[in-house]
Amino acid sequence: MSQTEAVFWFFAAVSVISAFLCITRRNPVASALWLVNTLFALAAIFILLDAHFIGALQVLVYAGAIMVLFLFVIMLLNLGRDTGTDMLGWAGRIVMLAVGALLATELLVLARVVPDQRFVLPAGTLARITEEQGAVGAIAAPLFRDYLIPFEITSVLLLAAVVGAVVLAKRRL
Amino acid sequence: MPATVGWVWLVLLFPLAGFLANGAISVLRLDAKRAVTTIGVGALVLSFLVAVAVMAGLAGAPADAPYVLSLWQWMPAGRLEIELALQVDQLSAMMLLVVTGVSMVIHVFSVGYMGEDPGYARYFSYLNLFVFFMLVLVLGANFPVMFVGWEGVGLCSYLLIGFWFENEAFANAGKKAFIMNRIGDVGFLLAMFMIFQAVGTLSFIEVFEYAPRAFAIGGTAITLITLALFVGAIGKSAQIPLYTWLPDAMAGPTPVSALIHAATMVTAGVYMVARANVLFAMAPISSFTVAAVGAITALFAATVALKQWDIKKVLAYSTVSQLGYMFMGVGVGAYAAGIFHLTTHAFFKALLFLGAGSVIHALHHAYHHTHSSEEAQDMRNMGGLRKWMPLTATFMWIATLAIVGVPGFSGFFSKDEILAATFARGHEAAAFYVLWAVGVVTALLTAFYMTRLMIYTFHGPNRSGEKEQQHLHESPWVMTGPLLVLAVLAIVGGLINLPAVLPGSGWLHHWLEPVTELSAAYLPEVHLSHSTEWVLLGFATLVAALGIIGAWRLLKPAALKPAREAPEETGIQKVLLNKWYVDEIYDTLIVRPIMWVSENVLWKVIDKGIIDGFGANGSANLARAMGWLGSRLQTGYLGTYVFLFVLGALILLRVVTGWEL
Amino acid sequence: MLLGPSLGLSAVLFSLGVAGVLFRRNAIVIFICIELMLNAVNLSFIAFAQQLGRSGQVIVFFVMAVAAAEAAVGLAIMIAIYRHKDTIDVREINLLRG
Amino acid sequence: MTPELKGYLLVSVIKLVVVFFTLLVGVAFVTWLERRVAAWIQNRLGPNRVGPQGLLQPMADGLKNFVKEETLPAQADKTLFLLAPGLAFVPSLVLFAVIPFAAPFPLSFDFSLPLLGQFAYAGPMPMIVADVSIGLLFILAVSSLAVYGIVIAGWASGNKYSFLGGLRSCAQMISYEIALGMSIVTVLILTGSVGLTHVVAYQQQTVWFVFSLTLGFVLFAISALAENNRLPFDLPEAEAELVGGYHTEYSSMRFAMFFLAEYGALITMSALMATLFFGGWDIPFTAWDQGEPSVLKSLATLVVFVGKTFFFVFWYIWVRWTLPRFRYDQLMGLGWKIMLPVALAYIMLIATAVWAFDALGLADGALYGLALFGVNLVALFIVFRVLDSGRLIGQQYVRREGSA
Repeated sequence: MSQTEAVFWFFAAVSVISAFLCITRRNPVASALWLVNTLFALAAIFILLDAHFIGALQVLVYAGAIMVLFLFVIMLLNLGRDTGTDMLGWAGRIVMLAVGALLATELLVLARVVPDQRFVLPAGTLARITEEQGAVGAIAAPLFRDYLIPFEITSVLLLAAVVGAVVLAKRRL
Repeated sequence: MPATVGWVWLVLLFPLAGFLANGAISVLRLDAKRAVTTIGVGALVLSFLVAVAVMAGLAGAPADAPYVLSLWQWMPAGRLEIELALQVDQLSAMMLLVVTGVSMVIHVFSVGYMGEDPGYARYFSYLNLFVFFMLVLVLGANFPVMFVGWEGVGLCSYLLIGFWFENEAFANAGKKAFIMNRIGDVGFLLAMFMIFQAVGTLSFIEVFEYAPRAFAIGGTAITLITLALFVGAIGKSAQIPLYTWLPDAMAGPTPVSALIHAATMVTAGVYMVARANVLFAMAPISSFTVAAVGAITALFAATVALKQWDIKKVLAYSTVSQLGYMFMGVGVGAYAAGIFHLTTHAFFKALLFLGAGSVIHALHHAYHHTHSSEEAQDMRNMGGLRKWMPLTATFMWIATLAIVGVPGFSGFFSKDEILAATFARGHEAAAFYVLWAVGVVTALLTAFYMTRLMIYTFHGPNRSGEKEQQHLHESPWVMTGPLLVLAVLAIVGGLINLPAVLPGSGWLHHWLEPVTELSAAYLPEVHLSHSTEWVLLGFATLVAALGIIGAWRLLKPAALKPAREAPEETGIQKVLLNKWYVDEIYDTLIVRPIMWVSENVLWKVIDKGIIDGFGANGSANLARAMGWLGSRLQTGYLGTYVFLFVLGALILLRVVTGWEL
Repeated sequence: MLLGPSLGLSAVLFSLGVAGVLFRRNAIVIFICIELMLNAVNLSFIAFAQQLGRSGQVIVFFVMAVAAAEAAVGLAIMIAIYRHKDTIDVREINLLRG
Repeated sequence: MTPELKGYLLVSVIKLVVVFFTLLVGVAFVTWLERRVAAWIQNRLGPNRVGPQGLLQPMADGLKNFVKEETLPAQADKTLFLLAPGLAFVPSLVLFAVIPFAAPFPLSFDFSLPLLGQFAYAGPMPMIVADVSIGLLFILAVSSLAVYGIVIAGWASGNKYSFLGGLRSCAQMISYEIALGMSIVTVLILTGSVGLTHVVAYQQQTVWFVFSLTLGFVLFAISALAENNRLPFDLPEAEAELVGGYHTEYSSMRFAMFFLAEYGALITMSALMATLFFGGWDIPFTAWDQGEPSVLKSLATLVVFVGKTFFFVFWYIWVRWTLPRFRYDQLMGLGWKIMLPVALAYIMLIATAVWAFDALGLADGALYGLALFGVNLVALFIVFRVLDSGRLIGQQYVRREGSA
C-alpha cells in the first residue's frame, strides 16, 4: 500500500464514519457538523485525486458557505433542541438500512467499471497539467473555453436562486 | 478599397439612427415636430451625401471585383456561413444613389404633405426604417442579407399602407400587401435553399462565380431556382398574378406611394433579377417567362388604367404596367436597359405621384374647409386645376411626357431601349416579336391613359364645386420644390444612357458592364443595325403621339359629371372599371374555397373533431382518468414517495447491471 | 490510480445519503442528506476526471454552483413552510395528498 | 520512507512547531500590547506591575485562567459547548501556515539517527510552513471556517444573548468574507497565481500592491476588521446590547481560548495584509534580499516582516480605541450595499486597466504599478469624494423634516 493509498483509505474511513453519524444523529446541528466533517474528508480526497482547485472550493463553498447557511437556518428555526427524534421506529430503520445496503451493493457492482482504455489519459497527466498551469489555470482553461455557455447560464441560475430565495423567505417585500 | 467606399455602412447608419430617434419621439409622444423634421430629413441628406461619396469613390477607382465590406459573422452553422456583409459594385452603387436621392426628395415633400398629421413622428420613423431596409436590400452581399432587406421593406410597406389604421379598409389593404408579399417570399426562400443545396454558399460573388460549374445551362435545377426567385420578384414587384396588392396599397399616404410603391421597393424584384443576371441568363426558359409575364402584366395593367377614376389608382396601374416593362427588359437579357428604365421610372413616377399628392392635398384642404365629404382623389371631382396649380400642372405634364415616351424626355430612351432589345431577339424566335408588339400596344395605351389623367385633372371645367374653388391654391414650396427637382431629373435622366444611334455613349450600359458581363457569355449576341433602330425610334414616337392626340380628341372633359352624379358604367367600360374583376375572381377561386375548406373541413372536422376530440380533450380526459387512478396511490407523505422512488431506482439498476454480481 | 476505491467510496456515501433521506423526517436533515448524495456524485466525477480529463472537474464546479442555488432556495422554502405550519416535519407537510 | 521524505517531514515539523509557538507567544504579547496602547491612548498607565513594563502580565493572566473554575450552563449542548473554542482557535492559526515570513533559508543536511535511519534535505528552505499551490484559496477557505466556532459557541450556550451574538457574528462574517475575497481577486489578477510566494515575488519585481491596488487594500483592511470582529465592527460581543456576546457563558481556559483565537486571527490578518499589499518580507528600495539565500538575509527579512506585521497589529489596536461602534443595520448596509458593489466594480476596473495596459504594450514593472496607482487615485477620489462624502451609511436615518 503506497502512502497515497494509505492517506486515501484514512480519509475514506473518516468520510464514511462521519456520513453514518450524520444520518443517525438526532440533533440536526450535529448532523450538519458531521456532514461538514465528511466534506473535509472529501476535500482531502479530491486533492489526492489531483483536483486541487475543486478541493479548495469544496471547503470554501460547501463547508464555508452552504453548510453555514444550513446551520444558520437550523438555529434560526430553533430546531436543534428538544425536538425528540425525527427518525422512524426500529422496524422502519432496519428496513431503510436494508434498502440502503441493497443500493450500496448494486452501486458497488457498477463501481467496478473500467473506463475504455482508448480514452484513459496516461498516469499523472492531470498532475502535470496542474503543475504547468497552476491549480486554477488547470480548470480555468476548460471552464472558460469549452464550458463558457454553461458557465454563463449558471450565473443566470444563481441570480434566479437569489431572487427566489428573497421572495420566499422575506415576510413582506 | 477606396476610402469613401468603406464609408458605405454610414449610408445604413443614418436612416437607422433616424428611425430610432423618431421612433423614440413617437413612442414617448413628445411634441417635437421641428426635431422630427430635422432628424428625418437630415438622416436622408447625410445618407445621400455618403452615397454620392461612395459612387464617386467607385467611379474614381473602378475595379473588376465588387468591394465587400464584411461587418460581422451572422450565422455560422456547419457549412453555412453567412456574414453580414455589404457589397458595393456598380449596380448597387447606382441603386444606392437612386434610392437615397429619390427618398430624400420625397422626405422633403412629406414635410409639407404630412405636416398636420398627428402621427408625424411615427410617419417619419417608418419612412426612415423603410429607407434603411431598402438600402440593406440593395447593399446585401448575399441572399440572406438581401432577404432581410426584402422582408424589412415589406414590413415597412405594411406599416405605411396601414398608416391610417383607424380606417379598416386601409388596414386591410396593408394586410393584403403583406400576405401577397409572403406568397412571393416563399419563392425567394425556396430559391435560397436550392442555391445553397446546389452551390454550398449564398454569397453573391461566390454563387455567381461557381454557378457555371454547378449548373448545366438550361438545366432543371437552374430553371427551378430562377423561377422560384422570379416568384419572389413577382410578389414584391406586383406582377401577374400577385399584383392586386399594389393598387390597394394606394391607401397609404401619397408620398409613401411615390417612394415605396413606385420608385423603390416595387423595383426590388427587377433589381434582384438584374443582380442574379448570371443565373437567369443560364436559364433561357425562366428568362422568357420573366419577359412574358412582364409583357402581359404591362398590357393588362395598362388596360385597367384606362378606366380608373381615382387618380392614384391610375398611377398605381401605370406603375404595374411600367414594372412589366422592366421585367420584359431584364427578361430578354437587357439588364442595363431594365435598370435604366428603373431609374428613369423612379424619377418620373415619383414626380407623378407627388404631383398627384399635391393635387389631392389641395383638394382635400378645399373639402376640409367646406366640410364636404367628397372624394378628394376622384378625377371626376377635379378638372381645370391648372388655373389654381400652375406649377403642379407643369411638372405633371413633364412627367407625363416622360412616361409616354416623347422624344427628349427620359422615358423615351429607356422604354425604347427595352423595346429595341426585345425586337433584336426576334430573329431567335417569333415570340419575341409578339412581346415587342405587346410592348408597343402598351405604350399606346400608356400615352392614352396618361393624357386622359392630365385632361381630366388639369383641363376642362372645374367640377369640385363652387364653394370649394375659393379654397384651391398651389401647394407650399416644400412640396413644389421636390417636384421641381424630380422634373429636372425626369427630363435629363435619359442622358445617362443615350443610345449609340443618337450621339450618346451609353454611359449606364458601360457602367454596369462589370456586373452584367458575367451573363454576357450565355446570351446571344444581339445587334441591330442603325437604320432599324431609327425605324424603331420613329415608330415609338409615332405611337406616343398617336396616344396623346387620340386621347385629346376622344375625351370630352366638359361632358364629365362629378362623382356624386356620375351614371352607371356599362359593357367593357364597367369591366375595366372593375379591373377585369380580378379581385372577385381571386375571391371566388381562392379565397372562398379556402374559407369553406377551413371552416367545414379543417375547423369543424379536423380541429374540433379530431384534434380537440381525440388530441386535446381526449388526452386531457385520459390524463384525468389516469390521475384519478394514480391519486389512489398518493399518500401525500414525502417518505413514501422517496421509498418508492428508490425501489424503482433499484429495479432499474438491476436491469442496467444485469443479474450477475 | 484510485478510480476503483473512489467509486466504491462514492457508492457507499451515496447509499448512506439515500438511507438518510428515507428514515429522517426533518426536512432540513433530509436536505443535508441530499447534499451528501451530491458530494458522493462529485467524488465520482473527480475520480473519473483523473482518468479521462478535466471536464469532470468542471462538472463538479457546476454541481457546486447548482448546490449553492438549491440550498438558498430550498432553505428559503423551509423557512416559508415553517412560518406557515410551525414545523418542518415531512409527516405534517402532506398538502399534496390526493 | 526515503531519506528525502523523512528530511522534508522533519523540516516541516520543526517549522510548524517553531512558527506556532512563536505565534502563541506573539498572541500573549499582543494582549499586553493592547492594554498598554489602550492606556497610552487614554492617557493612563495600563498594566505595569508584573515584570518590566508589565511584560509578564499575560503570564499572570494565563495562570489565573488556568486555575479558575470551569462552568457548564445547564441549558448547554455539552459536546458542542466544549468543541466550540477549539473550532474557533484552529483556523486562525492554520491560516498562518501559508504565509511566507522571510527569504529562503540556506539549509541542507544529511545525517543518520539510530532507529530512525537517514535524514536528508537539500537546500534552501522556503520560510513558509506549507508552500501550497493554492495559497490564496486556502486562506479564503480556512477563513470561511472561522465562523463555525463562534456560531456554535453562541448556539451551544443555550443563552439567548450568546445565541444572538453568534448569529450576528455569522451573518457579519459571511457578508464581509465576500468583500474580502473580492479584494483579493484583484491581487490574483495582477499576480496571475494563487501562491503567496508568487504574490511576494511579484511585488518585489514591481511595486507593492498598496500602490497598484490602493482601493483594494482599503477594502481588504475594512473587511479584515469586520472578519476579526474588531471595532468598529465588534457587534457580536457588543457589551451594551448582548452582555458579552457569544462567549458570555464561557469561563476560565475556554474563555481564554476565544481570546487566543481572536488575537491569533488578528496577527494572522496583519501578516496577511503585510504580505498581500506591503510586499511581505520584501525590504523596500533594495534588491539585496532577492539574491542567493543566506542566513543574514533570512534574518533581516524576518525582522522586516515582523515589523510590518507589528505595524498592522498596532493599527488594529489604534482603530479599536479610536472609532465608535457601528449599529448592526449600518454594518450590514455597509457590507452589502457598499463594500460588495465597490469591490465588484473595482475588479472590473483593474481587469480593464490591466487589459488596456497590456494592449498598450506596457511591460510589467515599476512603471506598470505606477500607472495602476494613477488609476487607483482616480478610483479613490470617486469612491470617497463623490460616492461617499458621508451619505452612504447614515442617509436613511436622517429624520425627515416635519415628521417629528
